[in-house]
Amino acid sequence: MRMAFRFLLNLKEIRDDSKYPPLFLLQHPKIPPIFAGKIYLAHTMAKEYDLIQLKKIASQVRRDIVRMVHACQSGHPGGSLGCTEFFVALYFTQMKHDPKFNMDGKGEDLFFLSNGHISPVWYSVLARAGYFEVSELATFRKLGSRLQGHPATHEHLPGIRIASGSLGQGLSVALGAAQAKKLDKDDRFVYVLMGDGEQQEGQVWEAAMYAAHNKMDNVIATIDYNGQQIDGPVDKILSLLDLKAKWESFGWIVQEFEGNDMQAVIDGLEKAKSLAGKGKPVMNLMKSAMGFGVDFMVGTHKWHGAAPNDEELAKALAQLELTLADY
Amino acid sequence: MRMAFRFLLNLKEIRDDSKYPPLFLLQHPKIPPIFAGKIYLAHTMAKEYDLIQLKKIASQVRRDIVRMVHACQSGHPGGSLGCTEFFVALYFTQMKHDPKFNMDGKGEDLFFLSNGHISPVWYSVLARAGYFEVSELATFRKLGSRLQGHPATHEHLPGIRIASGSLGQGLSVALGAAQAKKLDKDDRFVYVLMGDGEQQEGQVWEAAMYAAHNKMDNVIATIDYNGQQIDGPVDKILSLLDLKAKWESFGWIVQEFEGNDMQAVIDGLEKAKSLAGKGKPVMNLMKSAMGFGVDFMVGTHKWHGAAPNDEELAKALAQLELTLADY
Amino acid sequence: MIKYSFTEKKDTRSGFGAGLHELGKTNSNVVALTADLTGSLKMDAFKKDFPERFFQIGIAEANMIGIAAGLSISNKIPFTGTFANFSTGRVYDQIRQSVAYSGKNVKICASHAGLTLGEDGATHQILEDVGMMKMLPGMTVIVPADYAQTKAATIALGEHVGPTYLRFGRPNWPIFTAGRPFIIGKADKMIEGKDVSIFANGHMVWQAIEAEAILAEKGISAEVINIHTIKPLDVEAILASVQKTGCAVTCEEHQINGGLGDSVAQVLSRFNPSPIEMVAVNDSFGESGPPLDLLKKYGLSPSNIVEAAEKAIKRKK
Amino acid sequence: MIKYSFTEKKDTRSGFGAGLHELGKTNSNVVALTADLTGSLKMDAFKKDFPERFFQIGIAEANMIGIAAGLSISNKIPFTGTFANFSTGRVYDQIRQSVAYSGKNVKICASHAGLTLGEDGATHQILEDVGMMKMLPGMTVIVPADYAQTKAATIALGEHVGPTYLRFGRPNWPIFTAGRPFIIGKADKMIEGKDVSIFANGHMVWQAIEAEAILAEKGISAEVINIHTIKPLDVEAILASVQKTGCAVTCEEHQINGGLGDSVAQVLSRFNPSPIEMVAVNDSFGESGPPLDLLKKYGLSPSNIVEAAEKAIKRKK
Ligand SMILES: Cc1ncc(C[n+]2csc(CCOP(=O)(O)OP(=O)(O)O)c2C)c(N)n1
Ligand SMILES: Cc1ncc(C[n+]2csc(CCOP(=O)(O)OP(=O)(O)O)c2C)c(N)n1
Ligand SMILES: [Mg+2]
Ligand SMILES: [Mg+2]
Repeated sequence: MRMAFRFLLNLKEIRDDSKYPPLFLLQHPKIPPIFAGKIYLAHTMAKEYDLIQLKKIASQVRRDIVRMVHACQSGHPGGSLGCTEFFVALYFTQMKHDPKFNMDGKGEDLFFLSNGHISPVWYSVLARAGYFEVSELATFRKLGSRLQGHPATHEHLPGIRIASGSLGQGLSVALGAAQAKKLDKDDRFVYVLMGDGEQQEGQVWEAAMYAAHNKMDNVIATIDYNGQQIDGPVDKILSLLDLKAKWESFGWIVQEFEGNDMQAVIDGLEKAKSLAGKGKPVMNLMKSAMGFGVDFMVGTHKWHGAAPNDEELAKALAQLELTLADY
Repeated sequence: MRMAFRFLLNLKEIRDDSKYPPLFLLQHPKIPPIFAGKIYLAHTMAKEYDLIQLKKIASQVRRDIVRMVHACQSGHPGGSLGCTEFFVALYFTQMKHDPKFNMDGKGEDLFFLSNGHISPVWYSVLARAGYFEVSELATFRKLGSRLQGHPATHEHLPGIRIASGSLGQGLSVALGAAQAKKLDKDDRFVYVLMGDGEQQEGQVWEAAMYAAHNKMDNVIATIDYNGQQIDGPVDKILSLLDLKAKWESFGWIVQEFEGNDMQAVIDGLEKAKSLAGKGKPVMNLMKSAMGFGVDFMVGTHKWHGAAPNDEELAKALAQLELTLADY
Repeated sequence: MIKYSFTEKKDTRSGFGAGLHELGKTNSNVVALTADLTGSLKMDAFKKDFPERFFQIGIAEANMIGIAAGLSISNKIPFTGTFANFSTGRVYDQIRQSVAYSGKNVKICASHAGLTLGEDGATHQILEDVGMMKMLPGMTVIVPADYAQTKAATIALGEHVGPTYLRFGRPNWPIFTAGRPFIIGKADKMIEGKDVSIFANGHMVWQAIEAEAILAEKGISAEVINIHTIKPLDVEAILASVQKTGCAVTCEEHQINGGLGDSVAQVLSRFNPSPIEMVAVNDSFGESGPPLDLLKKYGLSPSNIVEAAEKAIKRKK
Repeated sequence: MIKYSFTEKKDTRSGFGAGLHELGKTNSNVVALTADLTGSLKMDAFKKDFPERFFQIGIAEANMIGIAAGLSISNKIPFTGTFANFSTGRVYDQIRQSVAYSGKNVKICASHAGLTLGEDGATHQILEDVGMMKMLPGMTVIVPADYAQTKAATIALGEHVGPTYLRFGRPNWPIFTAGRPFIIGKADKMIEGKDVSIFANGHMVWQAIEAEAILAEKGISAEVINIHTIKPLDVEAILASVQKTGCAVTCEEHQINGGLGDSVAQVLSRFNPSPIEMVAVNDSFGESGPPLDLLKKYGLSPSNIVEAAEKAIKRKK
């Protein structure tokens, strides 16, 4: 029971599971009312949040994202905002994972972020899920932080298993982790998220080919299909044409779902699990909108990697309900 | 007139076009009888060889290949033998090209070899087409030679425009050359050959995507679809699954033809030209047999990169008609 | 007193952008390529005015190098632009085979090199690019010091024939070389001195100039030489200076292994063994942070150069 | 008289194959990967006996590095095997981010390094790999001298934790280190001497041993030290030797820039400036030819080492 709380509260005092009785936790004044309902261990928490709760977490994560990027005046809000539902759904309804964090992730579902520039959403969700104090989000991209501009293991931030940022490498890493799970007869899943612009990197297709040939059916990959990359719309920069046909021709099972509709994401991820284990890797084409949730950021590559100024921050926060406490 | 002879004769004395009257050439005792018919300038020679003549050239090229590889006891006979019809057809019936060799190739069709390890077939055809003396084939892979193990410009061998050997790079280079032709309003074609194992390199798919998006319809690519790579059959090592579907999903026009039937290759290359210029790059999937023409080499990856010993050489040569003079 | 003053700071990458635009006007063979980083590389002006000579490759750096090599075959002069990390380590084999070994006239132009790209962190802060590129036979390697010199170097590349690596960066930086001649392969002596030779390049030239002022106050006469071209190295200038001063300090925004320091150490070891102190990143990855804070944390501040100079002088026999 | 004798020649890559097979038996976490070069890397025995721990990646080296990094997360110990060129330059960025910066326990094992791969020519003859790998923070870089040492090094990697680059080659070569202890990071003094220190690694150790015999005949006492580990460098051993001899010769099958020579030059410049002569490929690409002919043509023969030693000695003050 206690672990789930840790996800949401990040109280240093309750890091040690054995020290406090459940009662203390349930009565703790900082537990927000939306979590007064059922609370489950991380390992079994799938679907125990209702939609309203998940949306509230997502709103808070979006607040974290814009505040983090604003605070250091750098970073990538666009893709982060667009992938918020995905991260919240994955960590709060799908994955079996342990915020105490074991690097080897034995018996857990693993997640890899290939498009490492959207680190803000990952950091926020990791913190909100109990991997580290939410207060640490304030250090994002600052000197000496564990929250590097792009995810890194170098500073030992819990939740991160490999560095990313240089695009195109994450799917390969996920395949290696998935191979290890097969070797170890560990039947959990390996999740990986990539960008759509990132599909232009050849290494992605090397990995695609390998996964199909080697029947990596414990891999569930997702593409943030937001149609944007740094220099403009993907279709204008270097079109992916029929991306579904591409992945199918590379031997994957491909499904599409909406990425900024929490229920659609959950359903999509559930569906993905049911498609897995059938001898083929599974690809989710997740249609999202870059910058989703902040009206002046949505749908344009302009906010791929730009930080809001004070005024823009205020405008953004005004659109994002405060649901848990800001860090 | 004289250039065409140079292709076949490689007489140092006739390097300088102006020095000798056509009569001298036509009466020269070394002109083999099979070329006593029509002889045309390189630039206009397309289809002026009849099938029998082309097959005879191919037989001689195959002799060159096994002799070259035998002489230095290294090199790649398998892919070379399998691509002999392709090279002969390309250089003797398709390309507008000048054996005097201008690096920039303005106004000429260009050819790039991405799977550089099959250099023997290219060197033989270049020599037989007049780019350099056939006697120089004897230096293949020997110290100080211009005929490096893998094609190189470093030693200034005529006919070569870029080094290859490290797989996966040739299509990209061809695209650059094709872009230059478009810039220069030069409407000739850029040809490129790749291996099927080579399709596993991600860079190939980067180039594939670029070519379609940028409507590189002056590019005619061919894959030596021989089903073999170093460690075994491609299907066992890392299957390409439906390769046609892959290239189509990447936006290319794809056709297939038999690679060891001279007429089929010529027809296929003619067809490719007719498919070009329509806003899409053209891909030929050329089904060939590794080691074709030598019974004990055919169809196995064992001869991808192995040299015949003396006895094997004799056995091979016994199967390959001597048509032009051996170098 | 700092011997050079500046009235403006600008990013070196903007010098590249301005030089490229200039070249676009004067040389119709110049073409430019980018891998989804037009704005970061300041290639917008070139793109706007010469759209038919601008190639957007998408996020596919390997393909970009190959396309550039192909373009060069027909006498185009391709300038590729992406971050330094993706300009070198990502595509080393492609550069090696299709550009360097093939002797192609491709200009590999690389921004966001070194620690000073700042907040993006270590994945992007390449500190090994110079070391990689200088190992390639026939490759010219240039690390200009400021906006003006980056612009001059870019323009110089229009005439220079052969594969080249041009390295520049992201932060605003003092402009202090304006009006000075820039000659590829010719070291630029910024300050005469007699006690110690300070060899620097890139952003570190300014750091060295600041350090010289501090040393001068301490009564130490330092010679500051801008080794903007790492390859071909101006061996004569290095030997002549150390002949006079008897010791050297090298300063670079690069790993201590493989860069300017090692180039100088090789030259001196082979021709005139002398004490060298190296100001460089000491075999570690960088991290996220503001550029100047990073330079400080990783030992690349003027005070580190001062310390190194004092140490080098002490080590003279 | 040559101080070491040998009864057998074997290729160093076979030492890797034998060591890997050994490890397969003793350590069930050891896994092996190849990119369509099982036979060339001599991984057949491992593949045959431990098929479920052998991963055929196909011709996709970047993917191989990523997969290896992923495997290491669950405490597998991946050994990747392909040619040295495709083990380094082809995948530098992948190694940098997914292995070195991420601190993954991946063993990058590279065959056909250097000129001595012979007939395949310059596209394959990487002479910059050591320079690249030694720039990566946290990377261990090993260049063993013969079959026996390559086998020992491979086995040692089973216990060693952290990213490693192991470089070996193609030709048959004298086996002369059998029975000698191999310790990562610890230089191996092969021959004591007092006039000049010869530091060598890889195939060049044997060349140095041959050179020493010639020097001895000329009355010159050369110390021969096998620097099989380029990183971490055995700085103490280098300094101690040069302290005694007063000058050094470095010998490597590598570009003169970036390799062992530069490592030694850096150490001496920083701690004990001394004359160094470098026997290495002098900033040029290789070419096709028989291994020994190539070593001769490119100045890597025992006679070149002899000359270099004599020159270094003359340069002592
Ligand atoms: C190998 C590599 N090349 C270039 C970059 C620079 N870069 C960072 S994000 C990005 C665009 C990525 O597009 P996409 O994957 O669609 O992500 P989104 O912009 O949608 O977040 C680029 C080019 C990089 N990080 N890595
Ligand atoms: C980047 C790279 N990786 C590996 C190799 C080694 N290699 C040379 S040929 C070859 C197999 C190529 O297969 P394919 O393209 O089908 O050519 P084929 O064997 O049919 O001639 C390999 C792996 C290489 N030359 N380049
Ligand atoms: Mg996108
Ligand atoms: Mg094949």
